[in-house]
Amino acid sequence: MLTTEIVVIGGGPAGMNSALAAASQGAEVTLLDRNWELGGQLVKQTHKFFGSENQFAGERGIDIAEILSERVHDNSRITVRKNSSVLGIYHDGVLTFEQDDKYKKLTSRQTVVATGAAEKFLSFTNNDLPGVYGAGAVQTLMNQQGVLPGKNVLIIGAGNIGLIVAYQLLQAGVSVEAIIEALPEIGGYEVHRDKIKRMGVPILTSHSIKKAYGEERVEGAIIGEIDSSWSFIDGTKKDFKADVICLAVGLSPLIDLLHPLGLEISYVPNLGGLAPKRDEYLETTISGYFVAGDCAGVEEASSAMMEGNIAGLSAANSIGYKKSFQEKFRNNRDELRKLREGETAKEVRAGLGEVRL
Amino acid sequence: MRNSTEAVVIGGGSIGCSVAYNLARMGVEDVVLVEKSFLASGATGRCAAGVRQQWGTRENCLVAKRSIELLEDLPDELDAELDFRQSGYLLVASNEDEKSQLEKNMELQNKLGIPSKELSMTEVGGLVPHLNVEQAKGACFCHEDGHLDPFKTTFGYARAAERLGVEINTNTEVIDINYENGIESVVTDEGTISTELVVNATGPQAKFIGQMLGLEHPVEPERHQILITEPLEHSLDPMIISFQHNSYIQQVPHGGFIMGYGNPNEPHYLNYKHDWQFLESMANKAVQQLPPLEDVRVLRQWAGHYGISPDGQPILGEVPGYKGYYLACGCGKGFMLAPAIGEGVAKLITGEEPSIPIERMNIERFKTGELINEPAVV
Amino acid sequence: MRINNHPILDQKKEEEEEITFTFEGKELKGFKGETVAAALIANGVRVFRRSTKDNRPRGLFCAIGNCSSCLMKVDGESNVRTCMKRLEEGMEVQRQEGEGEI
Amino acid sequence: MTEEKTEIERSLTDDLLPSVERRKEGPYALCECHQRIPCNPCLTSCPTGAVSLDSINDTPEVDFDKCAGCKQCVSACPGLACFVIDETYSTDSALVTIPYEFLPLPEEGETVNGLDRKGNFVKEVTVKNIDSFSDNGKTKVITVIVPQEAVHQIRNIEIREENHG
Repeated sequence: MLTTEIVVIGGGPAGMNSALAAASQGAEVTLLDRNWELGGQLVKQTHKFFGSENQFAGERGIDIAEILSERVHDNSRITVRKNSSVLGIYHDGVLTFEQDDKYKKLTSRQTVVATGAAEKFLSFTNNDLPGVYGAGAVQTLMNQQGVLPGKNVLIIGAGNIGLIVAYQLLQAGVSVEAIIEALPEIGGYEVHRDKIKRMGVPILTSHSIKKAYGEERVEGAIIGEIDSSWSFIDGTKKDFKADVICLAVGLSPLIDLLHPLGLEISYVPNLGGLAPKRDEYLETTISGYFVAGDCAGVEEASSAMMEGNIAGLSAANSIGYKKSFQEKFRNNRDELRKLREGETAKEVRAGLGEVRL
Repeated sequence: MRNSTEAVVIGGGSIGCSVAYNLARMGVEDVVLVEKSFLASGATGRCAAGVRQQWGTRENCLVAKRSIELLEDLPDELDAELDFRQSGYLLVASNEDEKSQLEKNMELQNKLGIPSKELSMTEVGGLVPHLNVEQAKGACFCHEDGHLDPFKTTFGYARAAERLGVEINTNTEVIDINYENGIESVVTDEGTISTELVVNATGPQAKFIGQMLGLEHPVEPERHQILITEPLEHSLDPMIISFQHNSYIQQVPHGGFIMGYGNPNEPHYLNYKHDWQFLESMANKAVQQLPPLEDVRVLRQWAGHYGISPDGQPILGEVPGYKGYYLACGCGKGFMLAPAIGEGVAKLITGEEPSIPIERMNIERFKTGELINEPAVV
Repeated sequence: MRINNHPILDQKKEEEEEITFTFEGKELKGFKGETVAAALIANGVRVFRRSTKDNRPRGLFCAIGNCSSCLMKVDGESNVRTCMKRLEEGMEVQRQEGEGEI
Repeated sequence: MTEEKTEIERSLTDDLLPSVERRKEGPYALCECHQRIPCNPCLTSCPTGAVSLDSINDTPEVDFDKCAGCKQCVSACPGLACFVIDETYSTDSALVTIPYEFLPLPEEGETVNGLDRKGNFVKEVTVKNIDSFSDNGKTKVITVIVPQEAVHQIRNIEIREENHG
């Protein structure tokens, strides 16, 4: 049985910051990630990030991943275990995981869950055809693996992810036929939208996909305009030829690992789905289990980093690493509060009200 | 929610829904079912989904046999797909004692019309090529036993009951029962229902309802843990019961291997926690029995409960001295017995002749000491 | 189809080792260490398996090991998540028909 | 389409532009960023302190007396929403500086298509120079010579295929 003081599950922006924050207080940390490189979703984000200097504003996601990952690897208090999928978290504080196909067990005094989010799916005819991808898959293929997902793409969803993926596809030389959005307004940031518009990509609001078609793979899609009750309007059918349909219809927190512990969760659409209840230190209703980042409620990477700091500091604090804890906690909390003050974070603010203990 | 009704069934598991459906089918038009969580949220939804007749007592055998008979037509009757698959149960003995017990049970089963038979190791090899028979001393097989989907069955009963006018209230918890020379009403967190008849179908939680009437029902929750693997192409027909390993393993229609066991010696309380020790020991048990499972991935694990009685038999019928208060507890195998228990208890209530020896399974037996010990529980 | 020129990403492929693997017995080229799924997509393969129920074609969907759309048979082992499995020289990759075999 | 109208209004309100006098004095930055999002590299990258944000969620305000038109913000803005305009280039042409993150790159002196905010072709324009500042030079900062009348229209360029095979 392996032991550690604090285990952090997930090596994305929230998890890496958690590990760094806890280690900076003096705690001994083990960071587990199922991928072969740290960074989570950062490793496929070629665009520059928003926020302030504390969240590496202006740096590209891929570069932030590298900076944080280097800091984590250089920190002698952090043991990094990559290729490590956590199998289960148990009531007696034991965590089981599989590293390089080997079953292992680890006990810890505190646990930070930073497992991120899963992409939502969408119901339409033939949505299982090869060529229907989640937006994350398109990013992974292009930006991590250097492989093109196809030649021409139809994107479903004009939130930030849909807009960003459109831009990334254009950068890789792929044609983006259109972005369609079921809501009457674009959900993503205006600056992301403007980048796409300048490239001449049509964004069709109040539109949805009816069906994909193709023999053994996507060859195109039928889309149409929808009314306020989400029904297709007669005579608005359009046929787009495309070999990729990219779904960017939102994310939901990944808290499957925490479920069996019996923590309190709420269904909060503004945070993406089922979100764990937690106090201001990001501790859930099960003592010793903290959450940070998208698994605590879907937001931006910048707030994930701040939450990571808070969870890491708090976890360390609760086992006696108290070095200027209150001050550091307040700084991070205030910074996080500022990030959430804008009009684009209105829904997140409302959602957080429903899960705060 | 209705505030007055002919009968209240407490518990939305397979037995509760079967009782409610059968009552309505037999003419009790006004039935209300209350379930504190969602349908099949307790023992039913957590069970290993097997149905078998190979028991060691006359009563268990007959109730199980009646269930299998009813299951033949049940999908049509309920107008629901139940995934009932008669792919058999294979009971494996690893020593002479177990073997002679199996033979004794088989004799009884055959006498009662259950077509179980002893298999040679060659026959076992033909039936389950993956099975490691090194340790096996004997095996018993009944082709009529098999698999039944707990969720589909419970929902099938529930929907059919609703079509007959039964009112089903989920997320409704019973907090008290008023009794004065007979049942008067059931108090729930959603309101009070006047009624003269209550059926306690709460399985491992039956004693908590009993306590509301000042009764001590001898039903204790025994935790079982179960895991399911990733789905694979069909390669295992029967449910494998091993007395040596105290475990059950079957491949469900979806393709996953479901397996589990309980530890009868651990303290009896409602404990929904599952542990890694189970994961490891079940994996060992499984690979010892079916070596090719070694490379198969586990998807999930969970815990549920048998509502265990001192003799391992169901407790059915009216509680003597408590007019209108009925028990319908399967006691450790409730899901597989639900069709016959539902029918039997409903017949008892409506004055029809039950198709199972229900009077033998009354709670009174624990007072008189006429226990009917079941030797074949795993 | 591989990206050879990208305004932001460094071109790593040149330093990487090109290797041979087989898909349905046919020899294909890929790069050591990339995912099996990426190598297949780069070679124009879209159908990774066929569904159990209606024998429908299935391909890559999530690419991060969350879903089970890309399960294939790799070196004889069924149900391998090809989006997480890294390519090695001589690997034998096959389409999976239905659920994997034991 | 109300959405399009808002967009144009938001991008070209008079109070966004410097005074007529200032426009005649030399290059100035335009931050076409009209939504309150948490972001501040325009402020942190500005060497003259011309950009102000009261809080991180404010939209940037440029003090044109301080702005030197140095193009740092064009390179730094994560939203690619900062541009530099120089209406003093000549009587009939002006300079528009845009961020550019695509390949192939045009060459200096090359003729490219000038596009508006919706990607529509406006006029042929000439690439004057290609700079890069932060970010290992990955975001190129391209200055094009545009007709004076199109200075508030052109915000993107498109390589002409005949120039790049």
